[in-house]
Amino acid sequence: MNELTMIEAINQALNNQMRANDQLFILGEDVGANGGVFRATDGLQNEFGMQRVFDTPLAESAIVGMAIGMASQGLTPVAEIQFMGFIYPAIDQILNHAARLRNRTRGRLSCPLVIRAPFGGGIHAPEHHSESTESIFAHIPGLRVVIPSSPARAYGLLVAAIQDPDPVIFLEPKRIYRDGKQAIEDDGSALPLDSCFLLREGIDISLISWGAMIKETLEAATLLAKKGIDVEVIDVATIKPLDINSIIDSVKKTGRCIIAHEAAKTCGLGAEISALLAEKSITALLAPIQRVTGYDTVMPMFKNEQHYMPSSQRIIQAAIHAMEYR
Amino acid sequence: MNELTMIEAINQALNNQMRANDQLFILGEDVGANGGVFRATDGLQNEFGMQRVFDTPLAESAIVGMAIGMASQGLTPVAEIQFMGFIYPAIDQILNHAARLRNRTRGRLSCPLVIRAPFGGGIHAPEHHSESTESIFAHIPGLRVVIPSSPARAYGLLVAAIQDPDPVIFLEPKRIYRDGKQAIEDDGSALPLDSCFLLREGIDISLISWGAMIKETLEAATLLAKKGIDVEVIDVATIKPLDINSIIDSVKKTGRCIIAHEAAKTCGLGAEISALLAEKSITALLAPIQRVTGYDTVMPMFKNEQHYMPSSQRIIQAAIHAMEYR
Amino acid sequence: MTSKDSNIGLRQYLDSGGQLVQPLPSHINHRTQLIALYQTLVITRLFDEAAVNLQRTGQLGTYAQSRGQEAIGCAIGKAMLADDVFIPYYRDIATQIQRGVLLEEILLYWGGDERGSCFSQQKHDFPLCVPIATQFCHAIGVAFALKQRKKNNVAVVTGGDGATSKGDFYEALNIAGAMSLPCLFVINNNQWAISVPVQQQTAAKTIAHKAYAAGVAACQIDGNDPIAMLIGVKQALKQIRHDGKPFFIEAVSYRICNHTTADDATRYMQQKALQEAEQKEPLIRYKKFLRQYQDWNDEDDSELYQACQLTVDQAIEHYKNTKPQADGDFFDYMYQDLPADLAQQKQQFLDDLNRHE
Amino acid sequence: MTSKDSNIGLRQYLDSGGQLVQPLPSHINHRTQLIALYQTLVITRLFDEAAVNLQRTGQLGTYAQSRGQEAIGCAIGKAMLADDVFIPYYRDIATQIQRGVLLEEILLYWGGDERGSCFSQQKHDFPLCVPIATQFCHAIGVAFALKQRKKNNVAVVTGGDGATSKGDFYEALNIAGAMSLPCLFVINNNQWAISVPVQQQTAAKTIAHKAYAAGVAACQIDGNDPIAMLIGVKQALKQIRHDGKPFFIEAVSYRICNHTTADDATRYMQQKALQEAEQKEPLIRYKKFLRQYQDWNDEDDSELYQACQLTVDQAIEHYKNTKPQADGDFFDYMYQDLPADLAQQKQQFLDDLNRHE
Ligand SMILES: Cc1ncc(C[n+]2csc(CCOP(=O)(O)OP(=O)(O)O)c2C)c(N)n1
Ligand SMILES: Cc1ncc(C[n+]2csc(CCOP(=O)(O)OP(=O)(O)O)c2C)c(N)n1
Ligand SMILES: [Mg+2]
Ligand SMILES: [Mg+2]
Repeated sequence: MNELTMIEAINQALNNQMRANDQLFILGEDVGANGGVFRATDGLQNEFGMQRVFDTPLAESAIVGMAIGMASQGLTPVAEIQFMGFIYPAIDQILNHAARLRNRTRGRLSCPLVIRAPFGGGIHAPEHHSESTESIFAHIPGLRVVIPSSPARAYGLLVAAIQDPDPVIFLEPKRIYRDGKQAIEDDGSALPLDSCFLLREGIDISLISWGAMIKETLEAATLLAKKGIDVEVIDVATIKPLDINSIIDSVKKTGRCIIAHEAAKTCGLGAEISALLAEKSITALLAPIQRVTGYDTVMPMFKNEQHYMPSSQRIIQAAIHAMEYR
Repeated sequence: MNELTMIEAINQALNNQMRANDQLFILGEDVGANGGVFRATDGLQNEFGMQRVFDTPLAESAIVGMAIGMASQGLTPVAEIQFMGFIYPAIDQILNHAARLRNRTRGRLSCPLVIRAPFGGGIHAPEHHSESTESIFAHIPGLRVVIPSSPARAYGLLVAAIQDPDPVIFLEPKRIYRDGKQAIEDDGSALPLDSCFLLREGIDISLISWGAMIKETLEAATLLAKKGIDVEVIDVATIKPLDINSIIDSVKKTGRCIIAHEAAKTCGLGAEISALLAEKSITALLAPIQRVTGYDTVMPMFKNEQHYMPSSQRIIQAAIHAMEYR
Repeated sequence: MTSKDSNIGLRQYLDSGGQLVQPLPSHINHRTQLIALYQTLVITRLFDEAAVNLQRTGQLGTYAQSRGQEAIGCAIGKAMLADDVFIPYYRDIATQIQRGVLLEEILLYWGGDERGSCFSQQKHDFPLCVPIATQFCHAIGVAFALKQRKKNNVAVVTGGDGATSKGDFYEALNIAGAMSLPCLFVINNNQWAISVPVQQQTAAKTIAHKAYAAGVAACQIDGNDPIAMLIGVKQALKQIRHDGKPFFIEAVSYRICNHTTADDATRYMQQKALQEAEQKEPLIRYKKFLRQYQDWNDEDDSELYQACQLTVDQAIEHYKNTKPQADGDFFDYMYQDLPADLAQQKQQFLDDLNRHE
Repeated sequence: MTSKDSNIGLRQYLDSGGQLVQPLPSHINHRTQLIALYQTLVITRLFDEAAVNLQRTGQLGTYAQSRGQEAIGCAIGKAMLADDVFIPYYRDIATQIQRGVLLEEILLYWGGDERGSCFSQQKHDFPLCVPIATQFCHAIGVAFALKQRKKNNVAVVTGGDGATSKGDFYEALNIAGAMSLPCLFVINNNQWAISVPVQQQTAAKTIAHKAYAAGVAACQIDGNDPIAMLIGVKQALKQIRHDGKPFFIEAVSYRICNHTTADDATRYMQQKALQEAEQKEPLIRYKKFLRQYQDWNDEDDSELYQACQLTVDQAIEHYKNTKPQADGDFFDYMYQDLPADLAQQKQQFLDDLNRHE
């Protein structure tokens, strides 16, 4: 058992799966000698060689397209997109091919690949390095979208993503890459890809979030507890397909729900969760669902990024609002 | 006043605006001699010359990127993407640049362009020719997304889109391109880009839809009327920014709401509308909001596309369910 | 650029009158072999015509003809090994037929049925690709996998002249060169991308010149010359198996048909250019060649045509008798295992279907 | 390919010791002009060093240095006309300075403030572009607009060697060729894309060879030779103004610094290669040239450095004294007019801000 940060846990999971599966290949920009700009692949090229861990030319569409070709012939490619802001040239390959190859060929070919990308704000990075557009991928039928929120979940979910027989978009909240350590057993055990994680039990209100925002959500829960409000916190983690049942169960218990995410509000994943709750458990609701999200603006450059990103204060305020609702 | 189909109305609007604005340029694949694969640009190259209406090489990212460059220097480009299924290579240019140029330069440069694309299913087309992914664009801050549902609205909204100072994604429901005619005054008058259209007034239930689905929605309304259910029908039309207030007003009146769209359910625009209603008018709801949508599958190839696309039957059933809800 | 790069010039064995312009190499001068090549052309042509008829009578969806361009795909199909992998674009039914995709499967595909891409006889090839140029990226991934397998197989990928304007084409070609991947790129330069002539697509001297941007060896072949095509593809594959590097072929042809059955080429194609092109099409040319050099006579010819027609007709029967997919099948292949939310949607779909039927 | 294509070879006036390898053309041999060119190099270098220091002391965000590559941008900036349009990538502050972007604006940009791209003196140029190669597409659109304007202006776009692997680069270059657009492409081949050496990016013989794929004329210039760069860019612009066709320059340089302040090049760059490259960098070379051919002495040199340092220091003062943006400004430039839903979000934002402060 080692104490690892999230980025170290990701590295560990990759290493573990490289050892377990000699058909696993890592490709992307700067994943080789440089070990990735965040060091997710640090040491892997050294250990597994230039054939299995290789730097590609700078071409995101081809990185994903190539991974599709590899996957179709039985390899297990894990592609890194350096930042989520640079994944868009590859959306065509993701949406029109990776997500469809199994269905298009009625199962004759399939596409077991993982696309890893750091995402989200809060590290004072340049433009395009801070956005969260997970809901675009959640809208695409045929994908899995997974977002870890702790080192242990990063390890277990990445192992699961690699072992999954279908394409997985694995989004890594870079703001918490180095935000504290957790003891991790490097035993290659996978976490389920179809269940939310219940991080804190409570009976008054459900706070739903994922990724780096789990930090503010748990902070809010602690502070609300001091005010006598007993908060339940759910980490959605497996964004798509979505485990709505766990969320419904929670809301049926608490009757109140706040969804927090960094992404822009309109058509964010919060909308889907809220809509499903409104459809399936409207009678359980004691107060309107509220979404605490990024605004429908471009993520500001870093001087103002803290103004954009939802704070624990905003979550607390929404929760109090819900508690006071009559 | 001419009686025009939707595709003719689009052609008319383009023609009108080409005459009104000599800085307007039309670019895309096969928009010249061929007049577009659906004939949206028929005759325009003949009338306005090869400089102003030109075929580009086959490169969607460059088509949009080029339009951005043109727009930044004061031209008004109207780019055609042949089918929405081929817009994805250009998402990078749309999301990372078109939607951001004004904000990035604090208004020094701007991006007054229109991207037209036929979309949606129902014409027995090959794979990739039938999808509806408007919510991906609705999620992107800085865009306008507009979808007409009749010849007259196509004319007026396209004129508005061309005159708008910001980037507009103009999605054309090809299933109804030739589905009936309307008398249209070719006077270049624009419809507002910030209001839903109330297509039918009623007091029992609000049916919310847009694009080709307006057809099934109106059909459903007629049939429901026969059962004594008085239906209100709203055509959202300006998908982003969204005029939620008109929808809320309607739902406050009726207390019941069905949202119908062809796009896949998860993170579709229906989710956003439903979430906003749940947030802002939950007390007005006499029954849960229901979404009647495409499934979270790939749009099947055409043998089964009718199984995928929401029918008026499904809308009626949802409406009856809502009426019977206690 | 050194002169070594500059060997681009149209390779030909048969002129448009079917005359040999250079002697046949010994490995390709057996009568049975030469007639077998003819058979591939004929069956493709007859299938193509049948498909257009089916479309016209509402029994098939939009269909992309390969009329006049059959020699390219037939040569590819003949030259490849079974364990090579083919990554086609939508106009590649000629090759598909040679690769063992059943004619009825091809019809199913164009008839709007996914099962047409679930090739029963052909397990590794890609299905037809619709989004232009995306297939080139898959091909380099396949080539990478084949390289790992160390069996000297090649990924063969095709595309149109229009496709060579698109980012994915260049990205893939560049990576193939940079990573030395066993990948053969064949471009069907049929002079048109729907209504846009190739002169408007690019100022490159030839499409083959584009390969130099990626440091990939290239040549230009008369794509309407079945023999030059077959020899050219065979040579390219041999070279790739030998040196492990990619190769690029521009096959120069002409689209003497509509882009698809949904297109009307009279809107943009000059009648004269079309008529000229018709003179150079591969079937007439090849028949003249067989007649002159292999004693091929009209009787032989009509026998061959009849046999091929029979095959096509049988496939059409098969196609027409194929049972529809089970209701809701389209849910079942989204993931290996149906996730809970989709299972629920499927159930709902089936319930609705029952209720409304 | 004809021999006319094959004129690619490194163009040089100054060798790395600052010796002229060919006589200067008459339009570029005036002392003031030659010193003015030096000044552009020096101010860029001093600004660059200051920016790195600001970053190290937490007063600036991640910053992309141009150390050792200043000659490319300075030459571009000097050669362009005011009404030409510059479409830069993130490593182009040398050109920006010459284009009239204020030093404090450049600092604002790298300090995470959008106002740094609202150039007060420069109305048409694009802001720095971060998503690799996307800028090439903007450039052809700008070039199209300039062509419409009929004033013989040119769109000048830059990018790195890594950028030439990306689809947008090829698509734009191909269209520039096909449509004859007045666009100058300049590639800073600094041999690295972060940690990936150019040899791994492509098997093309040179980056300049890529232009042939698009039928665009190209040349390769020693990017660390300020004079060759200035003459090369001037010639290219003149030719474009004359024939209206695009042109392509590969400027060969070396990144003798980290990729950005967030990078650690020691992880992947050999010390030896770096040291060799340091020998060829433009400022030392150009100073030697001035000393030998223009009587430039240490006193002249330190005077120039002092003057430039003063300018930089003043800009830093300005930068530090810039008032923050008004709260919620980031809502106001999403659309020309704030839509109702955003207005509501802005109000909510301001209310929350008040409540929590
Ligand atoms: C990315 C993309 N854009 C547009 C289309 C629509 N489209 C289908 S075929 C075609 C022309 C292709 O021409 P070419 O590559 O020369 O192939 P050909 O059809 O001539 O064989 C176009 C524009 C598409 N399928 N994919
Ligand atoms: C589309 C995209 N992918 C990845 C990145 C991350 N990234 C920033 S700079 C860079 C390397 C660029 O190298 P090159 O084009 O040679 O320019 P240089 O930085 O060397 O001047 C990468 C991969 C990006 N900005 N955009
Ligand atoms: Mg073609
Ligand atoms: Mg570089």
